[in-house]
Amino acid sequence: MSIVAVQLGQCGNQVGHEVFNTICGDVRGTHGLCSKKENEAYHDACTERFFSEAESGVPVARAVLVDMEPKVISQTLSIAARSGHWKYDDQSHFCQKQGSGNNWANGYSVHGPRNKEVIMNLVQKEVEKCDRLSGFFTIMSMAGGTGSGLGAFVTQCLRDAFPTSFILNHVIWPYGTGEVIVQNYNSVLTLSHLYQSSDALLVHENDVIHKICAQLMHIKQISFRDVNQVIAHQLGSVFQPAHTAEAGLHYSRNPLGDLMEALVPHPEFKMLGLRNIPQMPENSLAYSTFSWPGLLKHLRQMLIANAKMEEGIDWQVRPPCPGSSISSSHSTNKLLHFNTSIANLVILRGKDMHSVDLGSFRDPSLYTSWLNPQDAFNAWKTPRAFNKYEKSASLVSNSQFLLKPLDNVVGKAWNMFASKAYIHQYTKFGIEEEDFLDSFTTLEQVISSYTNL
Amino acid sequence: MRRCRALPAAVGALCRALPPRARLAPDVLRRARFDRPQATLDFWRLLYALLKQIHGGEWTESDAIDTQIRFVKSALWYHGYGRPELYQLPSDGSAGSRELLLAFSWLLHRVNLLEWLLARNRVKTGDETSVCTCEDDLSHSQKDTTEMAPGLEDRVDVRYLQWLNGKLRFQWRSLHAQHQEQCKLLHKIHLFTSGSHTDQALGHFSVTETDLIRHPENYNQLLQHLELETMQLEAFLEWKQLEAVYWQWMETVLDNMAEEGSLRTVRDAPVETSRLQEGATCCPWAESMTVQIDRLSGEMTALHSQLQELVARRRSAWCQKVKTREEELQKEDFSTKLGKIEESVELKLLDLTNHGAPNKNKMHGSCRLVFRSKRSASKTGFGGSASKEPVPAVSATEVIRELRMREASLQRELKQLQDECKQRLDGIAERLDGVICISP
Amino acid sequence: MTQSVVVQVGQCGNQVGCRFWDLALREHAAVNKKGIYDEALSSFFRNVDTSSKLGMLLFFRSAGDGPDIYKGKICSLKARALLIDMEEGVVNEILQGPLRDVFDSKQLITDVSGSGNNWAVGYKVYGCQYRENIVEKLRKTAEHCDCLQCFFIIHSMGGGTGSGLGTFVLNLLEDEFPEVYRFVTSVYPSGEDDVITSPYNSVLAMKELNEHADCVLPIENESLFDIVNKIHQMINSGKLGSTVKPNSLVTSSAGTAKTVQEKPFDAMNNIIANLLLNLTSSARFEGSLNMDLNEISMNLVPFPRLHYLVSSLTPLYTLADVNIPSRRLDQMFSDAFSRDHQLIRADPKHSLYLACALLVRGNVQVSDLRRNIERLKPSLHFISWNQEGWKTSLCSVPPVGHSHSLLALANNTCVKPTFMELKDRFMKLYKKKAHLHHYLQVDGMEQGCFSEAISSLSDLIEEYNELDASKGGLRTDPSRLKIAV
Amino acid sequence: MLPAGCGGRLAAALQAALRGGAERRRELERSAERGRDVLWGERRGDERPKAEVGPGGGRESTPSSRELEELELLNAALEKALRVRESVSGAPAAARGAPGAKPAGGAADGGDTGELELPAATRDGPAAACPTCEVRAGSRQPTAAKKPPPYRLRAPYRTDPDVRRTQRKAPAGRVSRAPGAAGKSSSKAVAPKQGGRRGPAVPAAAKPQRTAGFPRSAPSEQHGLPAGDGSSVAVCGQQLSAGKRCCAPLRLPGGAEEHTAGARSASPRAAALQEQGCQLELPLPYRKAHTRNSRAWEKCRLCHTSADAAAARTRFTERIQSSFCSPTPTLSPAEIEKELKALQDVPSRLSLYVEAESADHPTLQREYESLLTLEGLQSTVSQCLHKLQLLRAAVESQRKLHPGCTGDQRDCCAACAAGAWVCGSAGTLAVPLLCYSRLQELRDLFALKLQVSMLHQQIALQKVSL
Repeated sequence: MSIVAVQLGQCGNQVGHEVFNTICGDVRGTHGLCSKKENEAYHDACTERFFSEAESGVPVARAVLVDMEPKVISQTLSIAARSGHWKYDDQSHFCQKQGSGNNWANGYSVHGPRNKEVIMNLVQKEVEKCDRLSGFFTIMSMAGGTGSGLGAFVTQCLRDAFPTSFILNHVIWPYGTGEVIVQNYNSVLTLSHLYQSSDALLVHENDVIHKICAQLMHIKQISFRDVNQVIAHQLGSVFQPAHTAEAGLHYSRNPLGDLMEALVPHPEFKMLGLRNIPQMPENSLAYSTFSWPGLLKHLRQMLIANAKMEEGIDWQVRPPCPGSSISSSHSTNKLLHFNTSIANLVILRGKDMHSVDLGSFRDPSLYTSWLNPQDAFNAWKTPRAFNKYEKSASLVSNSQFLLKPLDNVVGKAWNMFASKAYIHQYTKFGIEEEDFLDSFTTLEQVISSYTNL
Repeated sequence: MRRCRALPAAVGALCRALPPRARLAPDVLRRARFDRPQATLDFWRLLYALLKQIHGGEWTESDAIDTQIRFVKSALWYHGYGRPELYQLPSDGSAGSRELLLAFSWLLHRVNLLEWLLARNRVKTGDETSVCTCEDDLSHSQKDTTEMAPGLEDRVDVRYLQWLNGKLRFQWRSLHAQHQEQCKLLHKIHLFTSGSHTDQALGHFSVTETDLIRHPENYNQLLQHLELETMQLEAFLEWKQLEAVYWQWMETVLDNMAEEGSLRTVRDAPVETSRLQEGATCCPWAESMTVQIDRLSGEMTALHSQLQELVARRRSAWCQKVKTREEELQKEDFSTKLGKIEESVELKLLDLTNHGAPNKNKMHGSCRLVFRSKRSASKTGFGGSASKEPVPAVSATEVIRELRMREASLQRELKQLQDECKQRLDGIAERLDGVICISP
Repeated sequence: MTQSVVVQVGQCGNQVGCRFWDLALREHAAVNKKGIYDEALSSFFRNVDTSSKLGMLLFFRSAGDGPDIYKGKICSLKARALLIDMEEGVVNEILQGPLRDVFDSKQLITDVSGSGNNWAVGYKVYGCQYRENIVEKLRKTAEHCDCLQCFFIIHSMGGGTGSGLGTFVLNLLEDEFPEVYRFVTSVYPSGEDDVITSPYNSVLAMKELNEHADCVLPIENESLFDIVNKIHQMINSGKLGSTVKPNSLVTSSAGTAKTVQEKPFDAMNNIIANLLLNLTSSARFEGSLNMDLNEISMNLVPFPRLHYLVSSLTPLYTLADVNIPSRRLDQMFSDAFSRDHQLIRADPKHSLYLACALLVRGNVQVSDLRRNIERLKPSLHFISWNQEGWKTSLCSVPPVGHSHSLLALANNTCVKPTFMELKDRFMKLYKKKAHLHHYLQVDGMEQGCFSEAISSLSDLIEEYNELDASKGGLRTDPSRLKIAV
Repeated sequence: MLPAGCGGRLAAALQAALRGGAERRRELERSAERGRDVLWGERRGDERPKAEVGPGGGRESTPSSRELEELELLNAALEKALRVRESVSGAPAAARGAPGAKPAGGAADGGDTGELELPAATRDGPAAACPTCEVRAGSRQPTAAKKPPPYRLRAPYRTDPDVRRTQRKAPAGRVSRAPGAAGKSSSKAVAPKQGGRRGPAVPAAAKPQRTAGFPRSAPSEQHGLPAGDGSSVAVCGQQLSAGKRCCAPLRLPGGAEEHTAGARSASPRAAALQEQGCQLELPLPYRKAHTRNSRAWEKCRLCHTSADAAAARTRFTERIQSSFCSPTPTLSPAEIEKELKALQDVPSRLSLYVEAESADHPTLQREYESLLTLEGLQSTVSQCLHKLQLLRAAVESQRKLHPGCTGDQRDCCAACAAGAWVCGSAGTLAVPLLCYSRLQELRDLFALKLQVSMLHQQIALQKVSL
């Protein structure tokens, strides 16, 4: 069982590199705090998931690097190789000379078809290295041109070429302002296209991570590297091996499939958010102790109050009374802040996790009326500590948490679209106004579905 | 005199050739011959165990005797056993051992019982896979009987169904990945152990065999099973030698019955059938068969009328053309050409009907997977010299071709059903104005 | 990695170009300490020394300052440039100067008679006459690139050759290289320009810029002059004089033996050259947030004709104390939006922003960027549908002698007054039909050209007017699509 | 939006399908685990699950203790017989046991040479695989040098060596067993004759040529040329009586690996099967059992019913069938189902033909051919329709005969579960082989099977929702 990562564009490549770095660091670390046997099993499962082994003995990331511009890839390759602990395959990358220029249409309609064959060949080669392919993990931003446009195209190609594989798109949601001016257009086009071909979209908002860096990690001058490291940590906390309820003593061999089955079987609800606790600077860790009930209490409130980190949670938010009817509860002001879930997955890592009571996540009032908690809630566990945190919990949630950002993006893009600004840049590459309209329709449908949970 | 000694041997061999679980003491047969009630229960159990295996069910000792008896009767009916006396036997198993002996003997021949059981229970040391899709048919026809979970009805949201459906879709994908891995592993093992197997026909080890080499201490049981099976096979061979004795003996049973007058002939038994007919209205088997036949004949009829129209049009067009070019054609010696065409079409159609007809030679059940690289395949003369090759073999390409056809036809059936469903939904949606329906 | 070709036309264009190549070489020399011909270097230079198989070029001396830094090895580097002038003076000067080795004769097109400050002569006469020659040389240059992304045209609007032949070349590029971006750096004449016909030339050139350029970076001589003057005042007042770095942004022409006082144009031209360097830095060097050249027009040009980007460079005055980061860093951002730092006389803060890009170089992180955007946003007016119209880039390589720098590009209606002023000056002449005959006697030049040009300019101004009008009005969002449940 | 009640039914059906799928996945996971274990030797220590008793174990009944006892006795008797035979044929065994002199490259035209290939391969194998073995193998078996390079299949796959594993402790059990392994391996000298290819062989006959395979597993204190001497026979006897634990030593060729490397710890995990796979040999008791078993199968397969038996059988059947209630339906339910299933695919197959013939044809001949084909198809369809009618009638008559329908719906269903009967290669008493020649073929095969299976399910579900 292996996951093939596809890193797309500058953002995708930078984040992807940090993810492999984090995973490798976690596995190599001596912080496991578990039995030797457990640690070995963890190590083996992780290696099989993310790395193939080269003759040199240095693990090789199961990844395909794609960018339309050479700078980032060459930088990424060399940094990885320099670490000495892992590297990328020398052959498994592709870049062109000229970027997509923040133009989704350029990435999707020009670069995509032009380079499809080469990219898919690379993917195929990587796939053949796996005994069992669990699926693809594509990492991309939705603001730029290559990650978003080419990313959407490549995802589509993956879906066509591997109809029975799982595809999880990790999408970096741009800062609300300041990265790319046409980011809302690009986002709308990306999300709507991914909604057709991907199985799930795991979203990280730059703004949120930035805040985590500032408030939890206490970083003064935050660089993209810091942001990416937090993202990588969160992703690692989900994708490192864990025991599912069913697999029993063995580490799950189907991480993507398990994740998808637990969270996104419904084709209309594919948006996943990720929260974790605790998160703090490394040097404070030594002075901190955590209790599982405390962690989970916070995590649950983060979920229902839609807080992205453990600081500044609104403790006033409560789940609606089971008695109140659904229609009336939507109108009440208090419940506007309540984040209704479709499904949640909690991952616990660290000692004593077996004794943890997860009952508070099985409360039916957390979930939409048409799913019962048995269907909607899952937990994975492992006694193996993750990344120096003696105990840590992560929550992957399919809930309304992205509703607001999504609504924002669609709204802003729609405003721009109404004044026809920048449209000529897209028509230049064959994306017409009608394509925009289709994308808007798709996303309005998604918004409406999530709103009416 | 010889027969006297031979009969116990034959019966003994027969009993030993039966699967261990269903094994019968030879004495039971002897007693049944005299219709002793003591033998009845043993016989019901035997038949139950055997038929249950044939029908792929799990054998459970705990099943109540009346359930067992009901099942046996039903299964015998299914195989076409028609002695009304059997069906009238009491459901507590208190009498009728001779009837059961007859049924058992009939079954023995009718469905090749022994051979069938031997093949089915074969100790599997190889990597096996089934080459047909019968098991799917089976599991899904059984699924229809699944009971509804209580209390589910009142809170089923379409979205919940979509959710479950999506989950199922994902599950299939995971299964696919698992299967692909399995293939890769099997292939590696086959490849790496190529040439190791002492059995030249196989050439390489199976997973079980390779595992056996690594952990021989875990395979005592397997060995014992193998030995037991060998003994069973030897008993079967013995049985085959002595079979005639048994059948002659069975005839004497019939003779006896005829003397007693308990063996009626067809002519004097119209009374009993009426008893069988009651309650016949609710037979779900017949129901489902009728539905299938209806659907099939619907499709056929449609095809038929389509063909009729097409043929009529073609024929008239062709006649016209021939008429206009008559002379020219005569010069070309057209009729011999037509003769040739007729021949070739006949061949083509023959091929078609052969495909369509129940293929007697079609492989069923599981086969041992064997890897033969193209090179070695030609060396062993696989396929080409079928007469020399003692073990029946089928190539993956053949099976794949068969499966592809099956896939296509199923796809078609599914599409038909979906269209039907959609039409129905559209019908409903038309009445509900302004609603967008997303079909599950 | 992509390549760019600089086409410098006319006296002004060539003088600016000269400064550009000088500074570009210095910048790469500072970054590329090992002297390897790398991708970054390849964007503006090609390496013609085929004998060096390793691609090694020891053209820099590590601490080498002064004219001798190029000695010897420089001969292998050739600028991706085309030098066009219809007089010989400036080009000859370059060919005799320290930069002579980066150009060869195949990159030059000169004439002796000049264009007589007449757009029509430049465009119609020389255009026709040199068309083949120009195309031929452009092709040669293009062939040396493996991925040609952008042409930079440097010219002035007031004269004859720069405006006339410059816009002709622009036209030509569109025909011959439709895929390649065309960025135009246009130096606009000041009101008291000594060329009488400069309003004609400018307006006629404007029409071409409107139609054929992807981006225009307008620069006004007066603004440059003001900036340079202010720097001098500060230096002379002694406040900062002692601490001004000898090798900093504006004064970096020290390498040539001439002083700032002796040749004031050099300082002004340095500003333009720096503008181009900073504009392309993120495409050339690595950084955590890259910005390719094609992203500039993508992000900053919402409507095809509104492609005039007002630029500002900082730090300009605060060169001395680059070592005090944080407060000065924020000051750098504030300055970029102040009137004093714009390269045209305009006040973006009080006009309407369509879009804005911040190109940051040096040791600046995304949090600095975010903090400053949040800080400055309230004081700026953005158009309703682009309230968050910020594009940013972070290039990790700072300009020579600095720890960081910022180039702000604004698509802002504040360019409008410049155009209106130009229009007024044009109309003053045109009403009197003054000097018209000089133009009309040129073959293919008709009066229609003037009216078309002026209406093109008026249309542009009108477009800006309409946008400005929306500024005061209430913001109403268009209603969204509705989904039936 | 769904018909009332349908939602509930559908949900139940979906849930059932999900449960079924989960079960299937667990099963597959187990078998994959086993495969991986075999391939990489990944299972370690106490994690190792209890070995399953062959894939057939599920269906096969567990033999009673009495039966097992019987078996032990039988085995003991067998050993005795073996010993006797061995002492008789000892001399020829020694003579034949000098395989080193024989060129192994000879074509595998007979059983003898074919078997000789194996030891050749094994002797050279370890040398190529690991240099440490080479020295030992060479010193022990000088004859090996004379041999031409043996047939050896090189795997095209590279499996990455796992360096990490070198630090791992070897499972204690294996280390402790290792010395014993070497000592006992000589017992192979009594290997019975292999393969079902030889004529009507005497069961359990010990054919000496099998000894050719032994040298590689012989402990170093023995000389290179093995002989089926009495001592090893004795060992074998002990082993068998000791409850078949004797197989342990035969694990890996050479035994050297275990000696030198302290079990698995020093050998990269992937090396396990890839490097030595083609030199492995099955444990003797298993080989014996397998041979006996497959020979028995072979005989059963070729065995025919004698003419008088067939006649008696037929007489009996006819007589009993004459006593069946009237009118005897022409087809049994089982046959009806079979016929119907055969017809199932016909419409789609035929429509494919029809579609192909629908296009216009350029030549007159072609047109005629098409016309004839269509007419032929038409008659085929008519035949099928007729057959369907017959089937319908048969169903009706069977419905009347159906027993056990006492009006209770559940009752009836339980009985009708018998309706579908498991297919099997009924009557063919042989292990059919399914041969594949490429990995891709295998993959396609499994993928298709799965796809068909899924379609079956979807159709079933779709039917529920109708």
